[in-house]
Amino acid sequence: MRYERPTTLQAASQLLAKEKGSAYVLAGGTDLLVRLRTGLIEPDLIVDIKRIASTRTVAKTATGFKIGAAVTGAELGENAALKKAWPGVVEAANLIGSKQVQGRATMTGNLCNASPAADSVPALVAAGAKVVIAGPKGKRTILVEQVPVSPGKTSLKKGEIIEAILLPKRPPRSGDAYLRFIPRTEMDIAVVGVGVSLTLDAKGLVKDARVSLGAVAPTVLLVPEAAKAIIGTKLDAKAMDALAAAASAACRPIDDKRGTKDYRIKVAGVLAKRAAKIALDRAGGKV
Amino acid sequence: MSSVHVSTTINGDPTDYVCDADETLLDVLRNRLGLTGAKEGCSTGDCGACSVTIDGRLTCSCLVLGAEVDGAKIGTIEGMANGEKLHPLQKKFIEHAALQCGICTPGFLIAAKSLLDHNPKPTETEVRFALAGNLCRCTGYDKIVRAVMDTAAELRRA
Amino acid sequence: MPLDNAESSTRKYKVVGTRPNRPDGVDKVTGRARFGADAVAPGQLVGLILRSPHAHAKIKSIDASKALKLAGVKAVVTKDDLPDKTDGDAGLYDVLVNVMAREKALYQGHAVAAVAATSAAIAKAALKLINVDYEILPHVTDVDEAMKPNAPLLYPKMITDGVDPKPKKPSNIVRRYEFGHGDVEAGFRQADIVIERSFKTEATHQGYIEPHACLANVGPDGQGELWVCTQGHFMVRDTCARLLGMDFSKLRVTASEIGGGFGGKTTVFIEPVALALSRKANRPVKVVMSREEVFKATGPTSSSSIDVKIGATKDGRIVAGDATLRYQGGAFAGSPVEFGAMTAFAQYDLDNVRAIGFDVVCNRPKQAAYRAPGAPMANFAVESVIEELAHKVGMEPIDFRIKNAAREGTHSSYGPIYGPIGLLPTLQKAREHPHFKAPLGKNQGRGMACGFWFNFGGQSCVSMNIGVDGTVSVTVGSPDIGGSRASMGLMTAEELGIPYEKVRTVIADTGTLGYNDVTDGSRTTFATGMACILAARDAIKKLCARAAQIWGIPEDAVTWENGHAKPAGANAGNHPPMSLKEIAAQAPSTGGPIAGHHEYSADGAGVSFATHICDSEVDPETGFTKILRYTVLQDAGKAVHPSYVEGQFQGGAVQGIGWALNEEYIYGKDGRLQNAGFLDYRIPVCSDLPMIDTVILEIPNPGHPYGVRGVGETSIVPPLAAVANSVSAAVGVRMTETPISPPKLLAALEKQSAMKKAAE
Amino acid sequence: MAKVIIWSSLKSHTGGESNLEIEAVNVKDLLARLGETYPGLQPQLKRGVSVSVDGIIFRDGWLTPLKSDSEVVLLPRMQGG
Repeated sequence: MRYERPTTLQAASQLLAKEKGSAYVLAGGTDLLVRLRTGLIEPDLIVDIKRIASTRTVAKTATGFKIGAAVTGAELGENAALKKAWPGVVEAANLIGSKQVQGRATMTGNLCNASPAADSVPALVAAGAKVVIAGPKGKRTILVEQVPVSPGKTSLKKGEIIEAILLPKRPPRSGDAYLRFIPRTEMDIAVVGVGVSLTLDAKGLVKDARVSLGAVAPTVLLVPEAAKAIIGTKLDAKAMDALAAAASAACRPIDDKRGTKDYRIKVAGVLAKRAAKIALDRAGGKV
Repeated sequence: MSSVHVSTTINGDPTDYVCDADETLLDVLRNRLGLTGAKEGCSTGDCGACSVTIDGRLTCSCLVLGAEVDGAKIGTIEGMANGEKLHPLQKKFIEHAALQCGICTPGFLIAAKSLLDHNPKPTETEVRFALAGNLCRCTGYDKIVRAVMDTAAELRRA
Repeated sequence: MPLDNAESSTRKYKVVGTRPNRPDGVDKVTGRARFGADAVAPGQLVGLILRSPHAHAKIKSIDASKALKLAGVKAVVTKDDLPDKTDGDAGLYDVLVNVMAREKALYQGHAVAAVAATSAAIAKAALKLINVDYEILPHVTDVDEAMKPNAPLLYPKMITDGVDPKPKKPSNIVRRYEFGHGDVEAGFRQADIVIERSFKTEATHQGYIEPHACLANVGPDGQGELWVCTQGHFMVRDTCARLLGMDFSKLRVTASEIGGGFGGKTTVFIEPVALALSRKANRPVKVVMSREEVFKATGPTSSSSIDVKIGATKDGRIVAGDATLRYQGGAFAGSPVEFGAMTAFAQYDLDNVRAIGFDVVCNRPKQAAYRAPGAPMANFAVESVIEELAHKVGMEPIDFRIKNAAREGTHSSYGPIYGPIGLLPTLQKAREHPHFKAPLGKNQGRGMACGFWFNFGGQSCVSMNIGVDGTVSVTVGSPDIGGSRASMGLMTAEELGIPYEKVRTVIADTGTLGYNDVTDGSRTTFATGMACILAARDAIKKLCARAAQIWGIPEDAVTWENGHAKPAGANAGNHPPMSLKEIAAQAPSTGGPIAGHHEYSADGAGVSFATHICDSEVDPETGFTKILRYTVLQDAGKAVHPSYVEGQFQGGAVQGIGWALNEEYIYGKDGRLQNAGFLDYRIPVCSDLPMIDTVILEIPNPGHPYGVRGVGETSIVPPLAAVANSVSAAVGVRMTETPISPPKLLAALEKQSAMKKAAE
Repeated sequence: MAKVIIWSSLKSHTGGESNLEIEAVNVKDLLARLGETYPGLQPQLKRGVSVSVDGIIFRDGWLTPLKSDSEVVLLPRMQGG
């Protein structure tokens, strides 16, 4: 196995493109090293992107935020502006693993690991986040939900690297939230995760909403029916029940060591309500 | 297996080593540098026994490649005491009987110090969540939390 | 013979009962302490073990030729390198088969071969080159399934023992146990209320944070050294020497600092293999288990299936208790079901009681002892029914327990008559405790349970050397797993009448001290501690003799008081008392070094009872249970170092809470363990828990000079039921399976509300 | 004659009797005589037992003397964690 530490995206992309064997990108490494250690993967090349300047910064841009691929959860948690604009996204990122893991883990890594239970992904999908991909043929930008295609698989082509995650600018009266269920209070993988992002109109009615679900299908789901259930409402009890029903209806979960189908379906609805309530409060709305 | 030359600073001391590309920082510390204070309890980042700091950030050394830390500043348990003077956390852990077998203790101390460096006045809940990445099977955590709270109080008085 | 220790209840202590710093404290907080994986030997090799991927398979052949050709590989061992030298000892033969599979792989993770190589990378590559030809056999991992007549058999010739008449058909049931007295059927006829329930508990692992590790070094001269993390290095020496055909005295075993054991390090797994590799390679070999290996191939505890039936009269007197317990102990005989059956009703004073136990094998790793082995599952079942029965009778559960509690003179459910025991005091203290009266909110409930463990003594050997500067070094052979060096120092200082700071306790290797039993059964503070006291008394005799010489008076005219030799009376002459230090200073000129020694087999350990109170809150929408408050009240006999007694109470309680809520072995249909890591084997983390309050009661054990009882194990017995009872009090459902994981609890809550709706 | 109480599932080896009378000077002697009188008990005795003499548990103290009216309870060999 070779370890490379390029300083430009082009160089990184070339290394990955040229490698005949199996090549992996290393950012935080909190998933990659576990797979390496447990023999799940035997890479021929590991490309560490942390020396590429543009992957290490969070920039406030005209269109919102640009979060470098190697920015750690701990760094996100220390970015006041980002926390103010996208508290749900930052909370989701900060839920990944322990304080130790937070010191290394990145949202981009969480996304590229392509686990349906990744905590930051539902929050990013609800936020309508995009990713900037650098590759041999230059750069392209796609929606976050277009990155994972199945457990462990992404739509990235050989030689492509995610440079950064783009979060849109926040309209006034907006709020987001992410909630997950785990059997303990820390250190677990989500059994169910729900992201909600919404914007209210002047009258306090939900004008815009995106609802996403994690760990209930092969990939993270965006659930338009759940959004429809609350758009145009004040999130009264009826709307909340409709939201829960739509969220539960969208689940296509499996029974596994972390939870049962029935459990995931039921709890998806419960968490959708709770997340929506937090998002509403953050948007300045009242139930 | 290609090997990598690394120049780093460990507990303030300039340190060079050569390691395999796929070798973890934990293996380098324990097997190449003889710093066995960091322990391997799981090798998956779930137990915190291998906790160290890299450029001031708390992390599991089992989740870091030895090759990654070139130019970085590493902090391990071996560097926690100042000469013959124990760090207040080390003293309080002994006084409060916050250890039984002691295998998790170095990791807890590194994590607790990192907490107090960032938050000198943590609540019990903050302490418990800050230490959630460190597993202890002997104590039920009670005396560990008390030792950390007591140290924080003492450091504030000082 | 146990001593007569009438003094223990009245004695005033100087250092025993204080809370000094432990002698190994600095080493442990500076990272200097050397644990199993921290040792290095010149030219050491890395040993790795190849393990069966199958739950049950015939091993048709093993071909290691390719591995042996790989540069850097120095040795490969299989069963052929560990021939059967067990000479009809069935228990030892099971150990042999468990450390290296023979005809069959009996569980996923069963060792089939091992390599020693110059690097971990080469050893890993070598494992891949070993070709094992398996014939996969049908498997069974559930205890009830394993008992069915058509179940796949692990041992096609095994006929259940203890059943009359002897069964004709073989089965996976090793043995049947029955304990009890009186006439259970007659008892139930007197009952006004009878409750009968069935329970299941999943296997849990001790979960020590330090994986098994050892460094073996055997030469062609048949002499060997072994550095190992274990609860008993003398046991390791004897077991390994017998399996490898070595002389006991030629194998010197040193106990490293041990990173937790809880019973899981009371046997051998990798040690004989490491020695065999070292002998074959003629190089030191270090073997360190991965966490995955620890879960798959070391001893978890048994999973169980239990039926309990208890009857009481209207006025709250229990008239009969009956239980049937089925424990699977993995692929070998020896689940702790007999202890489950013996302890199930041990906390009650019953005229009619019966407990039947079945020891069952299935395709899981060989169970190892885990803190009060066998007791927590039985206690979960019985204490759950007791709580329910109390409510049916219309009594407060605590009053119901007090009314029926075992006391001095009670004919225990496992046979003996109890001497002075501390159950009632823990119950009375519990009732007075502020926790018991604290208000509860919505979806919150309070539960309690009482628990019991026997404790025992066993063999200990202690040497005590007094330096000419008056300081004392105590040499013990019991690995210190939770601060026992401090307790040994305290008891030695107390007996000699010198300050704790003047005593240092060290743990000897097997070459420098007589045999010591494993640190288990809560025996060390009791048995090795008593050996320290008796060694000190031996040293005192010699100190007095030296003083007598110096004074020129007969030895029997000298007594020992507060660390000083004194003339026994006026007619012994008028000599100023001489301190230990003064006598020690003159040792070289009065006959040489002064030492105390004691070796014995300690008996008369006192049983220990506890009462636990648990408050929990349940989220009725997710089934999540949060422990709000927890209090442990336990009889310690005498707390030598109260901080470490509290630590034992707290640690055991939290292991029990984990068992109750989230810890479990999860097997797939393929018989493979699905959660062999700390991510999905969920032991409690710091943020899951409140502080664990403790109340130490001291009802002296007549079998110990200071009244000490073992305290290490009882604390894990009551939590399963205490938590389940609190959940039931919070949301009204009775959970009869552990773990009470959120999906299980939510399903039970939905069933309950559906039944309510149906009723309306 | 010491009174010996065995656990119920051993009764099949003692003609259904769980309370036995054995003449013995100490525990070692008692276990030997138990084995001679009831050969069916041998396997369990070989596997290992503990005994309780007048309420005190002995795992290894085989030379413990017995009084003529001692009550000895046979128990499986104690283990612990």
